[in-house]
Amino acid sequence: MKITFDTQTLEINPSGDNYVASMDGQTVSVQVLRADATRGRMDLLIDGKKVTAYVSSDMAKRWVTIDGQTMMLTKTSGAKKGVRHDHAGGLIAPMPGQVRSVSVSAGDVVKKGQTLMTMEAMKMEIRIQALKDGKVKTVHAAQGQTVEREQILIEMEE
Amino acid sequence: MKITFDTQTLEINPSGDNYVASMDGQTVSVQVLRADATRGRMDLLIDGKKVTAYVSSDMAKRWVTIDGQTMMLTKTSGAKKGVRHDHAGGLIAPMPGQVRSVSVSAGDVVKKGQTLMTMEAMKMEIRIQALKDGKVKTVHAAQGQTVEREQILIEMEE
Amino acid sequence: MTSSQPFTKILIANRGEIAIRIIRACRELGIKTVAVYSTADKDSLHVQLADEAILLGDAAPKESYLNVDKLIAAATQTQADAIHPGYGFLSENASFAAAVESAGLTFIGPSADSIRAMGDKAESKIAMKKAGVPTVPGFEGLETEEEYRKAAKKIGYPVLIKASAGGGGKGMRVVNEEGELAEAIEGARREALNSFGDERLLIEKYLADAHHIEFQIFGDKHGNLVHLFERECSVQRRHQKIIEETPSPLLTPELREQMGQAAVAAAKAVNYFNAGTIEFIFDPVLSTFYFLEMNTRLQVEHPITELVTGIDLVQWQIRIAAGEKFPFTQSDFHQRGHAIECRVYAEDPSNGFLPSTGKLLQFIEPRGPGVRVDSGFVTGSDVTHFYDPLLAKLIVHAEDRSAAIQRMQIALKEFIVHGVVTNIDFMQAVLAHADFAQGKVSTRWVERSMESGNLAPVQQQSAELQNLIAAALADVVFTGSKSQSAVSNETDPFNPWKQTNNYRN
Amino acid sequence: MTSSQPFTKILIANRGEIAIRIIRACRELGIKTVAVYSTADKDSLHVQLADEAILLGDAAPKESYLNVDKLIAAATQTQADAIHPGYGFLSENASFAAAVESAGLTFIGPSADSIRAMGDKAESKIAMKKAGVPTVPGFEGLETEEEYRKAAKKIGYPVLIKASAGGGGKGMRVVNEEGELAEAIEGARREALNSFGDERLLIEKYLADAHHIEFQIFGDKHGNLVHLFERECSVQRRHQKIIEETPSPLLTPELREQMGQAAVAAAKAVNYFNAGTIEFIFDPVLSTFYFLEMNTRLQVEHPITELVTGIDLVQWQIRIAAGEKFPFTQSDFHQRGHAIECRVYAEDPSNGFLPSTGKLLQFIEPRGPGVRVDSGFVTGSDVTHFYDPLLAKLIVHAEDRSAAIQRMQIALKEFIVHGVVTNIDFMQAVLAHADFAQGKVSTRWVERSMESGNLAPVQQQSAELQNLIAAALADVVFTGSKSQSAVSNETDPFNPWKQTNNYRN
Repeated sequence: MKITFDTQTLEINPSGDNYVASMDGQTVSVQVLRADATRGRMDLLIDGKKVTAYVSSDMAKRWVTIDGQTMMLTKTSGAKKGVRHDHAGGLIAPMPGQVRSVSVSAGDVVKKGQTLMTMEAMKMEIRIQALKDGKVKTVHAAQGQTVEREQILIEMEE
Repeated sequence: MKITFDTQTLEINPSGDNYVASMDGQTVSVQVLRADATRGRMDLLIDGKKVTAYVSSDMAKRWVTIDGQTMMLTKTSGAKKGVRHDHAGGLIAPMPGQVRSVSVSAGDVVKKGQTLMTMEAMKMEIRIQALKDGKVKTVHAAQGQTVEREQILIEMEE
Repeated sequence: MTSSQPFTKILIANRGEIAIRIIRACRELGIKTVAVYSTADKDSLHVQLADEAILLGDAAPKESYLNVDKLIAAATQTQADAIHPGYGFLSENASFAAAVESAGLTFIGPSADSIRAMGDKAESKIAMKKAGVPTVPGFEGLETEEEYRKAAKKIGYPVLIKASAGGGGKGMRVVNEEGELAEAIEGARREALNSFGDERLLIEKYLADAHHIEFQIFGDKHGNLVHLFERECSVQRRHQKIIEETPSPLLTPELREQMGQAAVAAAKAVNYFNAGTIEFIFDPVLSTFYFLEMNTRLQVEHPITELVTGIDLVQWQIRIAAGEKFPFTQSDFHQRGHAIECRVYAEDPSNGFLPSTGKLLQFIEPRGPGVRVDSGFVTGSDVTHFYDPLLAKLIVHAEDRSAAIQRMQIALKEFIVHGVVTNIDFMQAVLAHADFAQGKVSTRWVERSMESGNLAPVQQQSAELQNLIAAALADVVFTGSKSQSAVSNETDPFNPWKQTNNYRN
Repeated sequence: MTSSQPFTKILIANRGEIAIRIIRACRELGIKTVAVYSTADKDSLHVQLADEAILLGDAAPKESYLNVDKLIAAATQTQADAIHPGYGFLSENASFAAAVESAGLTFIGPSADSIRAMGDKAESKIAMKKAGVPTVPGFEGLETEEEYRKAAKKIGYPVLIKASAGGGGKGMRVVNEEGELAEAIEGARREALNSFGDERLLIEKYLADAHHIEFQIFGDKHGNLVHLFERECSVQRRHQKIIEETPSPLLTPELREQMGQAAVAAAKAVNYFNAGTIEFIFDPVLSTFYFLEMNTRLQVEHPITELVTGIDLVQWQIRIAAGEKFPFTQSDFHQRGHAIECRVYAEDPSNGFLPSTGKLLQFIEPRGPGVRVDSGFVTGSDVTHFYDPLLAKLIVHAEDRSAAIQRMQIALKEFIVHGVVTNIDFMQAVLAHADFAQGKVSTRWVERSMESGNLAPVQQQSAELQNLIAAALADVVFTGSKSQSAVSNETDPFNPWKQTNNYRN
């Protein structure tokens, strides 16, 4: 099996009772010493060294912890099409939370730095401000609405 | 549904979202506040009082802990037929463990108090002694064999 | 310890780990507990653990945990005889304390008068000066710009302008030179008026590289009052504490004695009883200290004090509230060993420490000798955006500071949280830093270290490949298992993946 | 604490909770660990937690944990530089200690000579008398029945005959009057010869209502040696400890001082270093104490000493073994608060405390401030009949004895073990008993209380119906869930059930 990871590809193949993993020309042997599904815990022998990994997953993400370091892998194909994870065309939520107030409507002309919306999460308040002068195209979130991180809040005209 | 319990019978019937339980003419209302299968944990409201129960089960037993008190329920129909849980016809293992030595064979005449077998478990040694004078009918366990609690070790002639 | 029961039943006007901490204390004292909860918390741990639980209302705090009327109605309905406010929410609200007492219940905390006296920054500062407690050089009650200009000159720049009724950094401005003064006063006034409905300000010397050192105090209703030594709380981000420890690596026995006496004097000046904390600003260069404010409640970081002094603060809060006499005097207390607390927050250090929410796919707490975890979550719990981001307090106690740091580093490694991003990796980086080892971390250290890239990630070179192998094998090895059931629903489980930015990377 | 690393890698010649305790200590000291295991333990927790694990052989201890050659081979193979023996198994085996040192490794414990000197009951008693340590009135080295008769008369009946090479109650006889003497000597000799290959006996005064009070001692290789106060270990069944506590409710400061000095003298008499324990018999009526024996290793109940003194005994064992100097003197140590340990055994109090085995369907450890659990099991672990029945040590620390008892009672309530029968209910009954509250429990108390029915179960009247309702509803509520999957395979889940006898009933 193959996993594409950013620009690299990891290949893992069974080899007897064990596995062989290779990436970037580096090849290592991998043995599963034991696996406890309830705790999401695996003891692996990677290249002769014992490695304990905790792995969890939901639909779009894998969480892996090894030696206290947690890495999150996001399934790119699982992300919604059309939702760009940048600020190019609009303003996205920097955190999950609730929209506390909306100060603009579609068609409003705004100035760079103007507060368009405020969000709140975990006792913290965040202002969503215009990145440059422009005109509001669409407002995607209303007061009181719960939004996810990276959800588009406001689209600006190009 | 009905549960026969020793000589008593508990009856539990749904009543709306809740249940009604009765035993010995006593009737109580039961509400399941929440249940966490992973931990085997239930919060119940029994007769208006909150009760937290931990319940586990294997094929033949239920373990129930309420307020620090653990009760074990054995499914009598699940027990092997013919295995009597007393010392009437023979000698049974008082604990799970391993047979360390066997001193008699079928046909041997033994005296009350004579050591017929020794068992070991968890660093503890136990002697299986004749309960009365008599003759050994069958020896059911050999040296080194692992036995369960209440397993018949030696049968005596009647 | 007497075994008489101070109360029959206590309502806990809080949630999360502190509600659970209070439930445990009550249980050991033989007192029944009433939890309160919002719709968002209906299956949370504090609801499960209490003897009774009352739904207050919607998730928004003003509909639930901040609603005085509903709380008092819940206490009356369940026949509780006292209310413990925990920290946050209504714990420092004098009107709530007064309302509780008016309803014939006992408020487990100081008197409403003490709370009120310490609630206003300007008034409390005046009271402290009167009591001989050192305060930051500055002035209160000024009005005209000219008055401020003179005051600032006298104090010497940089100066700090802050709202008298303030808190949480609102209505606060650092002024580096006279040219910035007018605008700063204007801005602070506007913010203070908006946030607190009170535009009064005060001006004082700004201490840039200060440490935050606080003293726990504890008193009964019979006039006995002691301090329980200090807590060093300088590792902060956005004025919020992340790591606390005691003893402070900066204090000499002489300074500790002086500051302890000042803390006791401060508390006595407002006739304080129950648990409270005197916060000081400490200047490590001059070894001077100034009263900053008093927290008139139990503190998040109280466990480190419990560990080095050996007393149970929450149990004593309850007993003192019931009128019991505190049987110890100052000389009964000694610091033993070293304790550190790390606050595990659901927040993303690589995203400006902003909150992270979600369902906890794994929540495995570390264990072992000298390790204590005060938490309000288990695997499967939801972390919502409604309340504060504290998932757990990881607390260690060891023989000395270096042993405590080692213990904490191991414990953080063993703390597994999947489902929300946490600051665990970030705290590892802080603990591994030379500045922390040397006790040199001031309150602005985190901010400056993040800016300068001075906080090196604690990471192994081989981690990346190992992580990927583990992620891939988990799909094979755990297939069909309950905790991984989502995986088997995917038609294309392996391709492609992207490593989400994290603090480490 | 210096941060130099005493060893690079340690092999732990043990299993279960103590192996895990040692792994944790090593981890905090930056030392790699090697676990060893038998086939029965291949997935047990100590194997999972160590950096490396070596299979020794079959489940039988002599093929695995008692096999000196295999252990030393495993240490050599993994390039470990020291071996920690834990307790039990080879920990008090002088030949093992010698073999470890001969192999060029460090034995983490006392010298083989010290172990040997304390291993023989008669010889150690002679050595103790010489060192001025009080011993039970009696005689060693007698041969003829006539000599024993004279000795017994001089001592006064009842007397105790015991094997010189003995331990664990083997080769031991209580003699109440002269008529029983001859047979007792004969029987004890035969048992001693069979068990230890050594028929030598000793005779001494039998103390019927004595307490078992032991002193922790700790010394380095440079001649520094201190005691770390006492542990009261009188709650026993079959000569096995169940509940231990410190301080002892019986000792006055003067007695503590005297016994501590005697313990130090006893250890110094055999040039002792590392951790050890001097066991005393204490007569509460006369307030006299006598040396009983020395345990030349870490004790199961060491955590309660760690909690009241604030030091980490296992870490110090390792550092001392590496030659480090113990930096403390006697006056540095003080007892703070009160600690209790309850040993959770897989054994059935209603079946003569005989072992219980099986798979752990649930193993939920209690938590909270002041609660420590040292355990070697998790849900899903198998409890086999091969090794000792200790599932976990539940340890609490609180301000004073009554608070510690309350904390332990709550913690025991929260300890959920399903799948094997445990002594948890039984320990609840002991803790709730007036004799325990008054510190009146002698070593024969459990036995006598069980006989007289004096140990009342801690049970609620309504428990039975509640239990049945919960059992029945679990089948409905959890149906289809993984942890209860066995249920859904049953065609007849409800009918009929029988309550298995338990201690409570």
